[in-house]
Amino acid sequence: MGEPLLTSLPAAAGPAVVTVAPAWAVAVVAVLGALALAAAALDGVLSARSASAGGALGAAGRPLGEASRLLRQRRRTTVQADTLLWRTGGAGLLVAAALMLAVVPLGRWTVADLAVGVVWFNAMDVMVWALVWLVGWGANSAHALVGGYRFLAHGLGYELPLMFALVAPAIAAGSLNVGAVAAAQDGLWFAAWMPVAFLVYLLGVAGFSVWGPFAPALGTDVAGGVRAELSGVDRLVLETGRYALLAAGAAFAVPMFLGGGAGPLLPDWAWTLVKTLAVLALLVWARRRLPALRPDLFMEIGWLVLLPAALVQDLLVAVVTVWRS
Amino acid sequence: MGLREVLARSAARHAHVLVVEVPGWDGLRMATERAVLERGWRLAWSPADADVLLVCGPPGPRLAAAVDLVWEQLPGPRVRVDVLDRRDLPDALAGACAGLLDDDHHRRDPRARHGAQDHGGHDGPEDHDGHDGHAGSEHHGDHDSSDDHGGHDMEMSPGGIPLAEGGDDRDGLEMDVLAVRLGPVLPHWPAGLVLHCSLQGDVLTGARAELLGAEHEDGDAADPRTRALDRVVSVLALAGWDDAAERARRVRDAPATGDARPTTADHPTASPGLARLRRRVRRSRMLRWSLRGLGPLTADDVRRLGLPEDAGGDAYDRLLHLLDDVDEPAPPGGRQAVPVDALADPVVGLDLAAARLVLAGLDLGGLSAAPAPRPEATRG
Amino acid sequence: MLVDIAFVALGVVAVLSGAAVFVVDSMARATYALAVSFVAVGVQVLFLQQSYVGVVVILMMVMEMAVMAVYMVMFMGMNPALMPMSMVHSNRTAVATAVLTFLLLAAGILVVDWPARRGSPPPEVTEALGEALMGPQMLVMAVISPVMVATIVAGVVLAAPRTRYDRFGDDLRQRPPDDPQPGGVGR
Amino acid sequence: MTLEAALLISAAIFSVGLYGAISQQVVVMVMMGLELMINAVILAAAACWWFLAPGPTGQVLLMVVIAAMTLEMAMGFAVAVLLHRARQTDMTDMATDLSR
Repeated sequence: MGEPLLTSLPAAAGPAVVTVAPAWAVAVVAVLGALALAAAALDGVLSARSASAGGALGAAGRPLGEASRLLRQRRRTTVQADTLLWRTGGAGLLVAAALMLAVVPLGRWTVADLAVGVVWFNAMDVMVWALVWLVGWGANSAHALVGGYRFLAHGLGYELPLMFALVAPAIAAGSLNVGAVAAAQDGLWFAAWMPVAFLVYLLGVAGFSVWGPFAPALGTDVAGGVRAELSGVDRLVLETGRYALLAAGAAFAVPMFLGGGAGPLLPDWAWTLVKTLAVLALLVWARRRLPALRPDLFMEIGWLVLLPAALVQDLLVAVVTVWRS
Repeated sequence: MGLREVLARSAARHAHVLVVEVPGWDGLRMATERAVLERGWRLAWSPADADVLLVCGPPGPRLAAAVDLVWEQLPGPRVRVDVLDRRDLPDALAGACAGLLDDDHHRRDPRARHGAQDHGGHDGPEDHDGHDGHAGSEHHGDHDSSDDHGGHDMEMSPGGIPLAEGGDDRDGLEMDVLAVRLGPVLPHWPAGLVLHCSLQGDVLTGARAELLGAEHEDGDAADPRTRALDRVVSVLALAGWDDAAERARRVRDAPATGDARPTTADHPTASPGLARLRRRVRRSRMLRWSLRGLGPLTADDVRRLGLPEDAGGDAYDRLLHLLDDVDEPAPPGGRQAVPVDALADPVVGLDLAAARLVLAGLDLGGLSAAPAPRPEATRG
Repeated sequence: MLVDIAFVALGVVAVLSGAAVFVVDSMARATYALAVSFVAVGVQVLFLQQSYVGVVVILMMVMEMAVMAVYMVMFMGMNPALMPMSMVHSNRTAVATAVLTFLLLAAGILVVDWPARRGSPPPEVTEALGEALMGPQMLVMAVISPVMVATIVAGVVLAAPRTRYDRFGDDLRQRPPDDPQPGGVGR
Repeated sequence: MTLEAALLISAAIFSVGLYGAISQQVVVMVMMGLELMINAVILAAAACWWFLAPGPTGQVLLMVVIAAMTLEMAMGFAVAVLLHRARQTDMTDMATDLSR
């Protein structure tokens, strides 16, 4: 594990990560689906607890019940909807989530061992900007469009801090390769000595999943916002996409901040999954604790608090890294 | 066949219900919400999300027309239920559940829909094709030839939707003004209220409020305590804090559970649930940060607009005030009715989210259709 | 072979979606057609082994187009209702110029005897880029950075109508500032 | 995947962008034309680097091009807002002060 990192090339993957055949992409999608389902089930259980309705077991089955309901429901269109863009936006979220997860190594195996995996992840999360806005735009409805704009406003606030938060582990590892970053955390997780970056990263994940405090784009006050006009399969795809993004974001935190597959007893792929589920559970739980961050207020927080904090974190990490080498 | 049935049963167990409240029937609406949640169903936020449309009370003619428009937008399989009495609720919900499972009916439904709208040539495919195009969305600019925008040349209107007109926004930048009608069917929205707004982006640059009334007045009104807690639920839900809103709903519904009609005069002393809710709301810094300074009203404003006296301060003050005074017995004779015109003024100049929060925090229990219509309130 | 086909197919996508920008009626579609064009070129750059540059092109352009779409809607105010309208001038000249340019460039590309490849790609392309920027080519970034800062300042000055006197009052003492929309930090 | 193919694609994109930049009336659309032209430059530069001289420093040019594009966008938007504010217009035909 402690090999010189700068030489771990994507082509000659070395012992850090093994690239598996592209056909395993199916497995990526399966894992993503399972994680998304787990997140939805946990959210169902927590919701039922606060509403004190139904048993926990029934609540865990809630996402499946909702899915069956949406499968049975008819799709609808609105007057002069831009159907092409509308549907693209919804389906694209799932694709973006799968592409994010593709660069995350599961233990030793990865589907796509890109040399610039970290930047790749970032590019995919920027895709979400476009996709969510398109869902809001396509419906040709005022509420949905307001939701779309709210998401962009949030995006302007969280995206730059998120980018600089991702820079910190990359500096410390001296590589943009995800496997190399995971391998660089020998003994000490990055989350432990760059907590600000980790926190900002988690905020960013909630941001691009339109989750919890970043959900005004889907707010009650605009009748569901972006999804106000969605029904049936289209709504199912959008909701699945959100949970998938949340899951992909949680999975990416593991190699970046939580030591990848490192851990006692269990094999490394199992540790990766356990850590992913832990981060996912944290994100799902956090939704219950926090009210929404209104975009107009959050903008200043993003630029005047989070961004400088992330930059200072980067500087500290850079200094420590130079000093250690 | 088996799979279809399993799917249908599972779907009916998880139905989403859009509850429409007729002004003066909020007690029935809250009882309905409770019954819906107890069934394991959910409350829908928009027509697109709903399987069941449940109307609480007898809507007056204009409100009925608005509800019909909403009914057109339910994607289907859909069931509509009208309830007038709490005692009918269990039967009504059971009937709705059975209605959701009636496959034959739902297969015929879209055809009837298209026929009714003179949409010939549609064979009504079995599933997955609900072109409820005509009704469009009532959330969407009001393209029902209302008086909001006269003088549009219809040549410039693709699909019958007039193009937006320009107007200066609050930064002095000319931007398109969208005429949007908010309400009367929106979650956490005062019953029967319609706000004709001019929107620039999501900022309200002008508004005119009106009230769509009930068919007759002898409603099923909630007691003041429940009503106050209901407003807490609304404010918390609109602030995006679902969990706290859920708990507030539990507190709201607590005294009435198992009791068909709670008495108005006596209430139990502060329940542990209420105390916990108070603590939780007070402790949340994020909530304070989010609501502080929203829609500030001075004592003068309150008097000028005819709002209740305790409406001063900002949205956060009003929420705390509300929580603290839940157990204060209301003055006998009730409050003076709030003129509906007063509602436009505090929200003009705010963005949509803020406007909703401000409206939800005001005590609009006795909303009255104002006698003298005033010109549209506009603020840069 | 497969790589060749994919490369050319991406090129066709890039050109066609680029052309679509000026053909479609909806502002949102035009903007996102441009985004598709950029993504296609970005993937092509990935094929050409410059992975960092390729991914950054995708990242930046999608973000830029998401913002651009808002500007398009703001200034042109078109709903997705596909309203056919023509917003061109001197169309003939433009077409002629474009075709002529293409023919000229194509002729040049095909006629020129391109030299053979000099040198070989560095083993770590991204690292090489970083070292070039931090080493021999540092001047480039040193020049770009102040230009960027200047652009940010100039852009804000051009676009914003309100000065600090509007915000803080004539003696700059007014706290909190008078903003149409207060921010979240409470300055 | 040859240099000629890449350059031809790039030339086609450039021409389309040129058409847009000349023919469009709306400022933002003109910017889109310029963007397309820069897009073509990116592709051409990447292809030249790879097929002609894949030295370590060649990619810096690409970074400069991308930076130039962002500057163009930022100034373009600022000027568009200013024009809109000052003249209530977004048409290039109405902003011809420098053309006489």
